[in-house]
Amino acid sequence: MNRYEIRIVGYGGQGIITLSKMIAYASGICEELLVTQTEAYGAQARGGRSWAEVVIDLDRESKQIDYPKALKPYDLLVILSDAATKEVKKEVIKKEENTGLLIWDSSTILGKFRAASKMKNLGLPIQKMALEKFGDTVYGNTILFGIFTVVTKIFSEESAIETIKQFVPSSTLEKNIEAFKFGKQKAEEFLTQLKEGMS
Amino acid sequence: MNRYEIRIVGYGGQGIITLSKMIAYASGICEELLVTQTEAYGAQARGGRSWAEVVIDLDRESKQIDYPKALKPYDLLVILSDAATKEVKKEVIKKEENTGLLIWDSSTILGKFRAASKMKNLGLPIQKMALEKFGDTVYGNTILFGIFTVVTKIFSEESAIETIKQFVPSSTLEKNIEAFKFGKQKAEEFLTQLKEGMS
Amino acid sequence: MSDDVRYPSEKPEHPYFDSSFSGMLLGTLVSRFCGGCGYGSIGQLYTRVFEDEKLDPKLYPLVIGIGCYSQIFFLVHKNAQKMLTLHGRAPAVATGMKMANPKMKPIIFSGDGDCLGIGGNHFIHLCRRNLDCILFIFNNSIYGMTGGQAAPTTLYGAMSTTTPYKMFEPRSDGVELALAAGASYVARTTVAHPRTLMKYFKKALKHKGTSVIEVITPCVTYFGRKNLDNLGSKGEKGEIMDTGGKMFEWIKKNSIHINQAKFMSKEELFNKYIIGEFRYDPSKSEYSEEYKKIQNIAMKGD
Amino acid sequence: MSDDVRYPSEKPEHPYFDSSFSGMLLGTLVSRFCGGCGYGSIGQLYTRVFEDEKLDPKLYPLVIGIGCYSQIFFLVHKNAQKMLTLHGRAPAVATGMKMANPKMKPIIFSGDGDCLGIGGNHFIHLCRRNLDCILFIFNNSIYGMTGGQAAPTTLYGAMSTTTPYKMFEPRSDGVELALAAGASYVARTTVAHPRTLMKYFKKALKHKGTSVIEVITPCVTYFGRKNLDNLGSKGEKGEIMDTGGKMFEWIKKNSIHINQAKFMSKEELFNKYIIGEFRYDPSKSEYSEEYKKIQNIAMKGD
Amino acid sequence: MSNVNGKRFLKPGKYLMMGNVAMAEGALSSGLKFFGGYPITPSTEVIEHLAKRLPEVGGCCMQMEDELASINAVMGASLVGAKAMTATSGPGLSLMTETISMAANIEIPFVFCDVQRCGPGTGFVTVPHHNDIGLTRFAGNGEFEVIAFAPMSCQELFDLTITAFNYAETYRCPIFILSDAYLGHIHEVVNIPPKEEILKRVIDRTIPKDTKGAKFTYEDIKTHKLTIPKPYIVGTEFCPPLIIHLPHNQDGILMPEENSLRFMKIMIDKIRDNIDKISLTEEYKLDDAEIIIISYGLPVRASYRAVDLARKKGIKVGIFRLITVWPFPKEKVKQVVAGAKAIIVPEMNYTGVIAEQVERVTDLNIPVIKVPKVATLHHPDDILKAIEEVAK
Amino acid sequence: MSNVNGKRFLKPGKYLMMGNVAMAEGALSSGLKFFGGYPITPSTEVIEHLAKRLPEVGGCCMQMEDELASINAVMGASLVGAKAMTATSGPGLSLMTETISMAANIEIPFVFCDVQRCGPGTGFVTVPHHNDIGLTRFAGNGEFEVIAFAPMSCQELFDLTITAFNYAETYRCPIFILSDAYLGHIHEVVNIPPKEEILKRVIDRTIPKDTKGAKFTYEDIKTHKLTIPKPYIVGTEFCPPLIIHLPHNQDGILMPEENSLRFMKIMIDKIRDNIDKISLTEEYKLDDAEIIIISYGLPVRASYRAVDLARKKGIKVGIFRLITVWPFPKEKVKQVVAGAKAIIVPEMNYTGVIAEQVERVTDLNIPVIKVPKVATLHHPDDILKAIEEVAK
Amino acid sequence: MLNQHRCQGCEICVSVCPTGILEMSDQLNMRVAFLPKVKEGKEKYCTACKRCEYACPIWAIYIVPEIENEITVKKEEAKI
Amino acid sequence: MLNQHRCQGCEICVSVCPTGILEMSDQLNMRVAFLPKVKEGKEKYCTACKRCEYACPIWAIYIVPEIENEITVKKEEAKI
Ligand SMILES: Cc1ncc(C[n+]2csc(CCOP(=O)(O)OP(=O)(O)O)c2C)c(N)n1
Ligand SMILES: Cc1ncc(C[n+]2csc(CCOP(=O)(O)OP(=O)(O)O)c2C)c(N)n1
Ligand code: SF4
Ligand code: SF4
Ligand code: SF4
Ligand code: SF4
Repeated sequence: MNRYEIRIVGYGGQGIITLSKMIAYASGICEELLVTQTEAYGAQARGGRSWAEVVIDLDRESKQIDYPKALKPYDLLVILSDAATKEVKKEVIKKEENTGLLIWDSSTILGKFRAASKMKNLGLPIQKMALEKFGDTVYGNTILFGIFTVVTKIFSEESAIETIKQFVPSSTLEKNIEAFKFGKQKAEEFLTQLKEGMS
Repeated sequence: MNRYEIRIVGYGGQGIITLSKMIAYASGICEELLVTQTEAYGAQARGGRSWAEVVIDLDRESKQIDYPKALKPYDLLVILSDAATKEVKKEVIKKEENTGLLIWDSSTILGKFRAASKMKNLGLPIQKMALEKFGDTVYGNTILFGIFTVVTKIFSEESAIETIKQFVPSSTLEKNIEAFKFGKQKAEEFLTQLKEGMS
Repeated sequence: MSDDVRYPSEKPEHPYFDSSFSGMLLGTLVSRFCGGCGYGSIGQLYTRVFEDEKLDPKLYPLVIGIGCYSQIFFLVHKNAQKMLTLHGRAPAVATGMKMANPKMKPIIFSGDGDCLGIGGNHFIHLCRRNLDCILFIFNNSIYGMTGGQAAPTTLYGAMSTTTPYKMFEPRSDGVELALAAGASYVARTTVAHPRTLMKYFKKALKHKGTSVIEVITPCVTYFGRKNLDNLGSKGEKGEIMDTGGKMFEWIKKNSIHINQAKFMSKEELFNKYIIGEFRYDPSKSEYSEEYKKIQNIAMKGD
Repeated sequence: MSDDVRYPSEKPEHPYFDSSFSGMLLGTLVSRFCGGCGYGSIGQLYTRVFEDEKLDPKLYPLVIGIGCYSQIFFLVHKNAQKMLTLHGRAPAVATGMKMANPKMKPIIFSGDGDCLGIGGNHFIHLCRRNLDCILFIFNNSIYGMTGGQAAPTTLYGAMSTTTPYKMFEPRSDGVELALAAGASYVARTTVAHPRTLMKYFKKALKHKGTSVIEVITPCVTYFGRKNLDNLGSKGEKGEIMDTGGKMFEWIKKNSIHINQAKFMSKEELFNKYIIGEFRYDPSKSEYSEEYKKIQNIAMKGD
Repeated sequence: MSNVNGKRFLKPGKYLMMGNVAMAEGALSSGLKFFGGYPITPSTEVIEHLAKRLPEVGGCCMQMEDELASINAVMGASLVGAKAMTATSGPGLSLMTETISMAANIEIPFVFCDVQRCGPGTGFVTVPHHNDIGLTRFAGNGEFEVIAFAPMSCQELFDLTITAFNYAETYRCPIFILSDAYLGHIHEVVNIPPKEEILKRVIDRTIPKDTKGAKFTYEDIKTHKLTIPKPYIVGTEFCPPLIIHLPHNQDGILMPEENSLRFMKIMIDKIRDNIDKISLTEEYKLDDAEIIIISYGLPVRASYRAVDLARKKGIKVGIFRLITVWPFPKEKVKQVVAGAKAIIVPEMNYTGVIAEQVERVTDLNIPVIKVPKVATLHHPDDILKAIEEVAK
Repeated sequence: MSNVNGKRFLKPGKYLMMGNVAMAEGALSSGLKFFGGYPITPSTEVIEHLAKRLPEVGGCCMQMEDELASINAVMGASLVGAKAMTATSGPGLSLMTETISMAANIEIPFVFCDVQRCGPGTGFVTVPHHNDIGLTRFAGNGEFEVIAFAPMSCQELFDLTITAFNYAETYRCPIFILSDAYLGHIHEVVNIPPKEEILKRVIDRTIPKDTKGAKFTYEDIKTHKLTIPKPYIVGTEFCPPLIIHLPHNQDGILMPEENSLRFMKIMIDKIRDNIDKISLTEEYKLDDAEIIIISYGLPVRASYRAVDLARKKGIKVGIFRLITVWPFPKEKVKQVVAGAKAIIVPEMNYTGVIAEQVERVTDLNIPVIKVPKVATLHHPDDILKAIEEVAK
Repeated sequence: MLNQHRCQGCEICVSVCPTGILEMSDQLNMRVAFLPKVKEGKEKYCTACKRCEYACPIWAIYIVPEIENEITVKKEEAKI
Repeated sequence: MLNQHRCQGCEICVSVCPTGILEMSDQLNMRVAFLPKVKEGKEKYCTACKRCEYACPIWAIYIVPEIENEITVKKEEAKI
């Protein structure tokens, strides 16, 4: 058993749930890994606080994922709203070399995000970029999905594209692929940066 | 504790329930004895098989009657319908000297009533007499009540009259008292007969 | 139950008796109804129509609510597949039956308490859907089974064990509610009009949609014996209704045909039963047929 | 609930805002309704009337059913004594309140699902008794709270999560049922007619008996966004109703005043809302007053 | 509510009363002002009696359209300060469970008479069967504790109904009186004490003089101490601004989800912590008993007789009677059964719901013997046989 | 009924499925033909999914006017031979209990999905709380036994729903699937086997070829042997002349009152006698375990992790999992706990309904420790803490 | 034709008969119910409308087909 | 007067205004909702009928009593 723990926090309507399901689909269906996705169910429609978690078992030998919720410390924490910054503390993110990452949206999180500075983190104005580049904040998801694909390498790019096809209406597929690529690019930039910073 | 066990069996509508309540009232309220009355509840209105039981504790020191149903062998068994004759067996009636009596209605019980012959018993065409003498079978109750008063001597005649006043509409009071007296008379005849038979 | 007396039967037997359940079961009749109760007549008429129309028992399940009339199972046709449901829930059970096997046309027996008291919600939704079935409401103006409490239909001024100071609540009108809810065939008659009852029943058998037939029927024991027959018309001197015959008379007197009622004032109609056919709309679409269309759409795709 | 964001408020404040419960409780508004939901308007108007009429909160308890509108407790007058009941049971709770303390006049908030779905039986019996109270039915043509399933009022042809092949069942009409059941004041209006709504409300406050006011109100999230505004009139090209504004427009367009409706055919009125006052009968005797008479008789004797 | 009409109390003295009537009169003596019900055999005499009697005391007896309406009306009446009650049988109880659960949540006091009949389904309506024991304990979705009494005579039906109303005011949880078709229709002499004596026993519905800063319900926000204040009354100053059946604090304001467990504990511990006060029991010849009968309701009366008969035969047997069936007095029973040779649990059902509770506190090597009986009373001989069996 | 439409089965393979959907698909695979329901969070996705799917297989999904109508329609559908199901949450279950009791009486097969949420009352609708455990066992007036499963993953929701339908056909008693707000909304990969494999597992609704002298229900009149024949179908020859929910013999004819106890025994013993077949359990590292965790549903998953962590620390702890919660496998558990040092029962409720059952079969000197949790999942650390506590 | 053992003495047949030829007798059957009878000499007025047959709740009274224009009420003594 | 922080951008006020002087702007508030505004230069047509005030579900828009013939929409930048 080799659990990979992901938590995404923000507001209902930001697409958190979809993002988490896409991650689960790509890992569980395309890559045939064990996976569980759970969510703050009920909060979506009326825009309250929302979260989603995905646990992926990277160990192909396992039979089932024991505990279905993500366990602290997380491998990946995504923070998309100001209110959620409260839960970011040093201890909640893994510190091993190849894992433990915070991704946050600098377009909805205002002010200095102190906690972030203490860990490996990627802050991008995701929703703003989505609105500006693609005309709608929903593309923020796909951008994040692109980032995720590159950063974690849990599933292949093909699996990712396959997943996008499953989740978005065919009319917006092209734009979504673009957003995905944009995310990938941002992630690669970040990885390079990270490597440089480390070396 | 000195239980006196009474069971009355017949059809719904014959007034069994009222009779049992009158006995309970006279003993429990007028004579302040412990008493429980139970009945085949539910069968009254639509004329099915019906029964009522009264347990009187003749011991004035007792605090409560333990088991509320009449226990075999009975002190007094009243049988008013043909179908009920089935339950009359030798064992069900007490054999002590001053107790153990079967009363049955020879106007509704047809044919030879063999079981009866084996015990102290009083067979009278009660309903027929009631209909003929007082114009309605309901007076059968009061006749039986009169018989009961005399035979058992559990409550005084005043208590019995008091009880009748409680239970019958004032318009028929007089007729009921008459029926009561008629019953008393029949019972006295029977007692004399019994004494004679015994001596 | 075990020791009801069996009565010898005589020959020639009543022409429909042997078709009844108790005719088959016991060879002789054990009616669990009081003398003078109208439910006997209804059971008898049901058996008659069932036999005359040669209804296929597999297609006309009889769904019975809880009330005195539940015991009608002894009197109805021996072949009818009959089931007792819970108090008030018969329309819902019938709905499940119909939708799981749309070839069926359930026939529901329900009392005024069963249908308009506890079962009111299922009743109006059955009517709304216009599900193909026949619902009989037996209105005896009282709760018979439990010993004579007021029903939502109890007439103004009537005595019952729960209205010891006389009934003062306005009554429910099953026909009005069925109309408002959307049933497509709605009629009211009485047991004192047995031919009409059979006519309406036969018409409902042919109708596609929810048929609601309210039947006014006497409860001698808990309504008749406790009430005078001037209930409906004050001023008159009343007589106690302690036999089925008297109650039949009263029902006939207290029922006014819809055509006549049209010319009468609200006051004149107070506490009366309006009888007749109130709606017959064969054009209204029936639920299970509409659902069939959806199934066809759904099954086609992919 | 704990981490709703609080919005700064501005001065001068909305003239009625401080009278509301959330105004009192939080100093700033937390509406739990979606943007464009009509329930906000209703809560606001209620507070306005409550304040303007200087209603004594001790005499007008607010009995709220279960549905999206339950959250209206944040918006109604801070002094109102408000209680949430179970889904569908508010009329019964109000009945108990009224009869145990007849000085009260309960005000009931119920949804179309709450009142005409699960609560149908209590609804018709409340109307039958003509108990002095006011019942608002909020008809948004959908089950909002549980995420957009069909309601008994859902219009023909509408999409909902439980009618993926479009709604095909005939709808329930709260007004018709209230009339058949016997309510003495029955009216229907919409949130798009706020002045009428207040007028009816004030009239009901003065009326002795059961007042039923159905209010057509938009659910943007689960009805509007999933449906086109040509629902009511086929043939026309439809536009999706994804804002409160569009739904207000649609409601206005889809509502026909009773006086006008009289001259229209059944087909023309199909899927439309008829608005106006349907019955106003102050002469019908009220339940608790009738019961008072019984108490007087009973208390006198002996 | 202080309208204590002269007719509220029967004249002191002895009455021959049906069980259902005794229960109704007990309620009237307690100050009952509202009854909401729907006829159902074998409870019907309760509503019939109160239809006559309640208007006499200025109260209201309503026959509602169904059981759901009944229990909700009772809740409404209690909310505005009336002592309120309903009576039904198993099928009605089944229908009412959702509302009972809600009433438990908002701590509305009322008394629930369950005159049990033989199920499942509609069942045999006129025969007794203690088959709602399990259902009364789990009477609805969610977790809460209930109090249930099992009287065994008409006098107790009268007296325990008064106790039930007092407990309702005090503990504000569902209070059941578990009667049955037999007990409800037995006629016995009931001794009605003088008005003054009854009034001394009755806890009235009043509101505190000073309603400012009043605590309405549950634990104290600050001290976290569990207190059960007087029930609030809608239509008075002593009422929270919002009454909501979600986990909530003592002002009716919602508690966050995280606190749900704390809320459950409050609902349950307010009863469990007071179990010594709540649990009424009776002991009969227990001192030297080796065989112990544990029972409740009518089977206890048959047990008395069986014990007397067995004692005559030299068998050391005694009775531990549960007058309060729920909450089950775990610790007390544990003490009672410790070291016994055998436990006999006559119940008027086949499942043995209380027998299971007894098993929890009984050593595995002590046999717990059920004596089931359904539709009819236990005969003393049934129990005697069981006693003799284990005495061998 | 043999209308096995092509759409009944999903193509074999892996799907990312929500728990509620997995349950619905399991039902379709079993041959579900009728669903009657009323929306209620957190079960609503079941009716929503089936509203789309059932017409595709020629079945019917009806949104009824309330829960009472739903369960009664389900019963009606099952009576005419359709595999039928409903899904709801605690408040709906409460309302349905009367009908469940009736269905138990006339032995109508159907499956009941209870997606539990946090009560009492309306409660917190979106959080899990295993608070219907007690209510499902006593789900209505009268005595009868139920079967209840507690799945813990989406795959199990699919598989156990098939098992549930099979048990419904076989044992003809109320069959519950106890899901919860969390499990119902989790997304996991569900492996759908090929149609042929599923069909092999499914017990169909058929009637005997020769319906003459058929036995419809209950024990054999003559031999008194307890048999559970195939369910009868209204609208076929294989149907008793009268269906009545009173104690009745195998032809639907009423039994006299005196036989009520025999009837109760039949209702209960048909399950208890088959408990070894009915009771599904799972053991994890029990062989050398001194501390035993007994649990069901989602807390088992946290327990796995806790056990693995504890084992690393050298603590000998194992898990006995109840997949079938009711009937409680008394004898099996008795064997499992015998000689243990301590029992830990993590439950998603405060009452500890299963803990009470465990206490019945555990020696008084072995501690039975509850680990209650409400509204949210147990964290493995909660259980680990309890383990370490007793291991000390 | 009257099955007198079954008759409950409810008077319904009397009340529904359009010709008014039925009346209650003072004969009792073993159910303790009075039986209906055709008024002395009025047998011939029976129109065989079958109203009494339709209305009798207990299958006790019915028109005998062979002699359709006559209602036969058996006069045997009730065996009380 | 508009409490812009509270506004949910539902367009209801726009739809109810009988004079049609309101329209949705492209300003966003911190709820990510677009705010309504009075059409350029149309302020004077407001009749203070209060329809928008009655209809606004969230107490966001209201007529300021002192200047009853004018609707003031604060133009401060939304603080996103
Ligand atoms: C849930 C439930 N509540 C109450 C009852 C008791 N009950 C049985 S029949 C009945 C009333 C029947 O009245 P109605 O339907 O008018 O039929 P009637 O007996 O008058 O023929 C009642 C209240 C029951 N069986 N189940
Ligand atoms: C007994 C019960 N069944 C179902 C539910 C779930 N439920 C809550 S609100 C609701 C529907 C509400 O619809 P409506 O009354 O139209 O109000 P809206 O949400 O549309 O405002 C339902 C089904 C419940 N709370 N209780
Ligand atoms: S009580 Fe009334 S309804 Fe019931 S059988 Fe007797 S007469 Fe008929
Ligand atoms: S879901 Fe619909 S009814 Fe509920 S708050 Fe949103 S818009 Fe209003
Ligand atoms: S109708 Fe039938 S039962 Fe009634 S009196 Fe006539 S023959 Fe007898
Ligand atoms: S009505 Fe209110 S909330 Fe809606 S857009 Fe206008 S100001 Fe904003």
